[in-house]
Amino acid sequence: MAEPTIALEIFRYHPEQGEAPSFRRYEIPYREDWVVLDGINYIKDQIDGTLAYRWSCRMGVCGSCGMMINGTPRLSCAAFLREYFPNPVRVEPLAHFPVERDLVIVMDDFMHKLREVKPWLIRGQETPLSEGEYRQTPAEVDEYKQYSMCINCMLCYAACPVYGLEPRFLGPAAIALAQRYNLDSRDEGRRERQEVLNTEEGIWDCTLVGECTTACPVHVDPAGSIQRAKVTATVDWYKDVLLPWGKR
Amino acid sequence: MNPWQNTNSAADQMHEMLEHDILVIGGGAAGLRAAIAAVQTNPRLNVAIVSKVYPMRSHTVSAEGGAAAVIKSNDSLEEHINDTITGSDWLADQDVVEAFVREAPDELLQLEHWGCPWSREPDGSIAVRPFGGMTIERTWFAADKVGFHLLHTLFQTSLKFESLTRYDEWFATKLLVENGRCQGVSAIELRTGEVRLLLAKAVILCTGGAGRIYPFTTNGAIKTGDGMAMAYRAGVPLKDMEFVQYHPTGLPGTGILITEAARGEGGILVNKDGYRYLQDYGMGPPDPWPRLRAMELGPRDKISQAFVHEMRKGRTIAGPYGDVVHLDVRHLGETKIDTKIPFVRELAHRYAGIDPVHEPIPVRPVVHYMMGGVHTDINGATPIAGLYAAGESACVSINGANRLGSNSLTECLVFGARAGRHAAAFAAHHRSLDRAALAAQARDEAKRVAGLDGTDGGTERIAMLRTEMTRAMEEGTGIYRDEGSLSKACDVLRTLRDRFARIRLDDRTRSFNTELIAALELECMLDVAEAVAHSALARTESRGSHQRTDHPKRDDARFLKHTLAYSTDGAPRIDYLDVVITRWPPAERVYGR
Amino acid sequence: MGEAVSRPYRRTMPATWWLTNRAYFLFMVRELTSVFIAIYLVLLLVLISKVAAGREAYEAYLTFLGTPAVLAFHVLALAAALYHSITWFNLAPKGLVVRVRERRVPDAIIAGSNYLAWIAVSALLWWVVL
Amino acid sequence: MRHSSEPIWWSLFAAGGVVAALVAPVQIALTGIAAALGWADDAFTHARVLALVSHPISRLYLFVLISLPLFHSAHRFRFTLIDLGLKQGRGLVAVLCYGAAVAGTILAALVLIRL
Ligand SMILES: Cc1cc2nc3c(=O)[nH]c(=O)nc-3n(C[C@H](O)[C@H](O)[C@H](O)COP(=O)(O)OP(=O)(O)OC[C@H]3O[C@@H](n4cnc5c(N)ncnc54)[C@H](O)[C@@H]3O)c2cc1C
Ligand code: SF4
Ligand code: F3S
Ligand code: FES
Repeated sequence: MAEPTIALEIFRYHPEQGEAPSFRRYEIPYREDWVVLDGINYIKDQIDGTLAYRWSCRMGVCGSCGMMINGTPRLSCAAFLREYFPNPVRVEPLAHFPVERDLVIVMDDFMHKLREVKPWLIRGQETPLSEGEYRQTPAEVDEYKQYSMCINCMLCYAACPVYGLEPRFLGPAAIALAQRYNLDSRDEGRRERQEVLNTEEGIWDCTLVGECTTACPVHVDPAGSIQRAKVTATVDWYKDVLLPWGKR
Repeated sequence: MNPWQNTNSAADQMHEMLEHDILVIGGGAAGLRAAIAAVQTNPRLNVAIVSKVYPMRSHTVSAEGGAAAVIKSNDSLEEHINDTITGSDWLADQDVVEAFVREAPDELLQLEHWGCPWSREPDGSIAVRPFGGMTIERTWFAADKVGFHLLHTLFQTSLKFESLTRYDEWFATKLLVENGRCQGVSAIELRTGEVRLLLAKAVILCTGGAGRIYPFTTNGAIKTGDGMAMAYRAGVPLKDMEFVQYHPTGLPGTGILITEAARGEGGILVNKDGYRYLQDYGMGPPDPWPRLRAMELGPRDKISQAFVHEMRKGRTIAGPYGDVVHLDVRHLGETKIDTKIPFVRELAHRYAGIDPVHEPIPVRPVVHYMMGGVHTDINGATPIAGLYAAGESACVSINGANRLGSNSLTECLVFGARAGRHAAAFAAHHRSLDRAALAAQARDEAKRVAGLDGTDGGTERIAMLRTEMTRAMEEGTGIYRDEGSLSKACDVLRTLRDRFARIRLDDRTRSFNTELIAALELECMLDVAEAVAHSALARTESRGSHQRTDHPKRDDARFLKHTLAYSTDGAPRIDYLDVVITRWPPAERVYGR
Repeated sequence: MGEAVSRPYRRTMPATWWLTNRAYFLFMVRELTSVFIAIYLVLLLVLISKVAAGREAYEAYLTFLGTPAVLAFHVLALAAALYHSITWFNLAPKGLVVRVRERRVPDAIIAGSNYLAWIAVSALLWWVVL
Repeated sequence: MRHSSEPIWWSLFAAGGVVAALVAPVQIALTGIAAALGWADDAFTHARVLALVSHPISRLYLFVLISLPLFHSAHRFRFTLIDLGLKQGRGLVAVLCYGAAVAGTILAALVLIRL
């Protein structure tokens, strides 16, 4: 009896039941070493099989388990119950995205934007494999490495009010990924990506709220990537205007 | 009200058939590589990837340590072949291993050309690290998030091919075989809950492993052996299923993996007395520096087995989640830890509450990888025409009785690409489809799925069955097994199968019904688990990861053979197939010299 | 029944979103410092024009600046300007990557040098004017 | 290449932000507080201030001090309005905000030249 418990208040929405969303409260056992996701799995297995959510790796790398936990976007497999105990924990789907059901959001928009920024290596000339690897020094790897760490968890989108207000905004992760390739010494596609970045809904909608960087579980620093993209776009612009005939 | 009951509407949905030239089931490393190979082989082919999760969520993402291929001048193909065959305890097909080792460097270079951020030497060339069971450093790495970088590089590269379609969050439930040819699958579109028919001239299964049949595993929730089960039900044998790899260093409780790279970089394993116990199991000498193919850099089967012996001797450390030993990396120093294995530090800190820079990491063996899988030939072709398999779900036979760390990511690439190319050729020459018959099959499948929810008086809760299954597997088919434990596991699995027929779901709706998906996954796992237990029961010898206490010796006379498990109405039928031996006759497996 | 359903639920942001959490609120404060700075600049421009207009106009304007309301505004504006400076310097490293011998200069050093410059410039101006 | 006009406005914003961050506090303290309260009376006599301000370097400095931060403010204010939900009149908001900054810049130039 003395076993401690903790309450999870979970956002429920079901399209077929057509009702407005509501919160349901579940009392679950409290364990020191449980993450919020463990609690949710407990509910699914023992109490209510109808709860829908995404998860897989439960080690913070697949990026599928993002949720709003007490109003903050977190990976539910990296948020420990002990951070909240003994208070109840409120769990909602990631902010700013449409909700498919319960904690499952619709991520079409992000998938579309990801593709928009051409996140692949663009080369004028493909070198045959027989010539070996493209050389890249550790310092050159460092140049883009941080931006290559994005797990597409979209916590940054849920943290960014600008995205909440303007869904057309390209958003932090997509821009960070564009920068990841722009800054890769093997890549030659910066000008191509600039067509997408250097637009109002691209980098210019960002007002440097900076919450994307705070939310990012793997320290990508999307805010920084956007700032750098703005600087580059500006330098490009002045070059284009001032040296319209010159080498760009 | 039960939306599934209305079979007419299920039939109506079938009017819309989605048709492609090639369907790849699975968006992990193998699936993406296969899909890209297929479109590159023939850009006119219309290729689609069906995946139950968005591709970048595939479990390839969690691979940490690296991918093996010969690139350095001090290395040779011969050595890599030799290591792989020795590691496999001579159960790998040697022609396949040769092809694998030969094609591996180009596959990893191709990844490099697609942008993979491989770690580098100061001169800008690819850096390699040592790995267990390998004579020479040949494991390419991108710090310790190799699977993550590999998967995202492949996924992002796949976005540039216009002719690639994706069905993300579609759960394949059945292979549709007609006229002896696999011509498509039926799949549930999670968002709407519709059962849809997807037609194709060739299908490539890349659905990954099945570690979730065990309670304590490094595998993510999605690794439930679906593709293995689908192929098995369609009549394809599952090969070498008794060989289940335990990774020696998982975090207790969660089973989160501490990569072998931690040992590759110089980490040591010690028991409760701080003693490097591996030297007692024929793996010494305990040099203070990492010695290749010895001690902590021995193969995973041997190291995991040594743990069990230490535990029996009472020399392990008791912990809240069972006994552990210590993986000590403190002597590497903070700088090396942060540049070479930063993720290890992060995981240990987050999930074990310790900082490896200052404290040793508690670890214990954990189920990690299925050596077995869907039986294929060297090109990924299964015995059913038009059906291919690659990656962890397949068994092309490079891993035999024990896989060497860092061979499997490379395997996904090499054989993913091979399967993709061969499926493309097949699809170009077999254009006809038996549409009406396939539609009828898919209708039946929709009905079957609809009947699963237990509205007709089911009582069994799937979480309960799942727990009992994993317990049976752990108790009966663990690191050490014997006839008694295995027969018991077989019996329990049989009763679980009967009980599965009486499950009851809380969720009777359609949109994103994850409980229904969990039930289908459980059904797949039960099939796979049975294949594992029965194959293990029949193999009365010890080899690699399959250790029978009642038959402790390797028996080449009777068992230099692959096990083939065929699905029947009752227990699986077990058959055997000779191992292909070319230039490397079976010998004793020697490590530590 | 039986028809497939996908009817996503859309949430909207209330106009008061920036009051819903501390970080958003501080962001809004940061953005609004610009209003104080703009008003100050206008007052400064008037001051200069009064200097041009002659001693009397100038002195009358100084008296105006000394009224409590205007003084209060300037105190607030000073606080706003300080907040702007601090947030600006802290964020400055974001857009700027400086490398010395292949190694990226840590953000703290970039921000730190900004602060030093700030102190130097302020001291210089103070000394010139007073 | 398609040109967005944002780089101009953003570069003015950024430059203005730097200027404001570096000198706005001390400027406000000097003219809004020290001068207004009559600290150091001899420093703020008309003659001295006129002399100080008329120096070409001072004029240039003042021009930069007023103009660039005005663009900074205009840019931030524009986006604050959008953030507060004024999405419809985006174009008009931009014209008004930057228009004000341009007007302020011209005025400042006139005042400083005529000094
Ligand atoms: C923690 C960990 C670390 C590892 N580290 C290494 C390492 O360092 N080096 C190494 O070589 N190997 C490593 N491995 C092994 C290696 O990562 C895997 O064997 C490999 O990634 C498997 O890739 P795959 O493409 O076959 O399957 P997965 O990546 O598992 O992909 C399976 C795909 O199939 C899809 N799928 C499954 N079922 C269905 C269905 N019913 N319908 C539709 N789609 C379905 C899934 O959505 C997914 O996209 C590691 C494994 C783990 C678990
Ligand atoms: S940038 Fe960070 S928060 Fe955003 S999607 Fe990537 S990993 Fe997640
Ligand atoms: S939170 Fe949003 S406004 Fe910019 S800095 Fe990050 S994208
Ligand atoms: S479950 Fe994979 S990131 Fe949380």
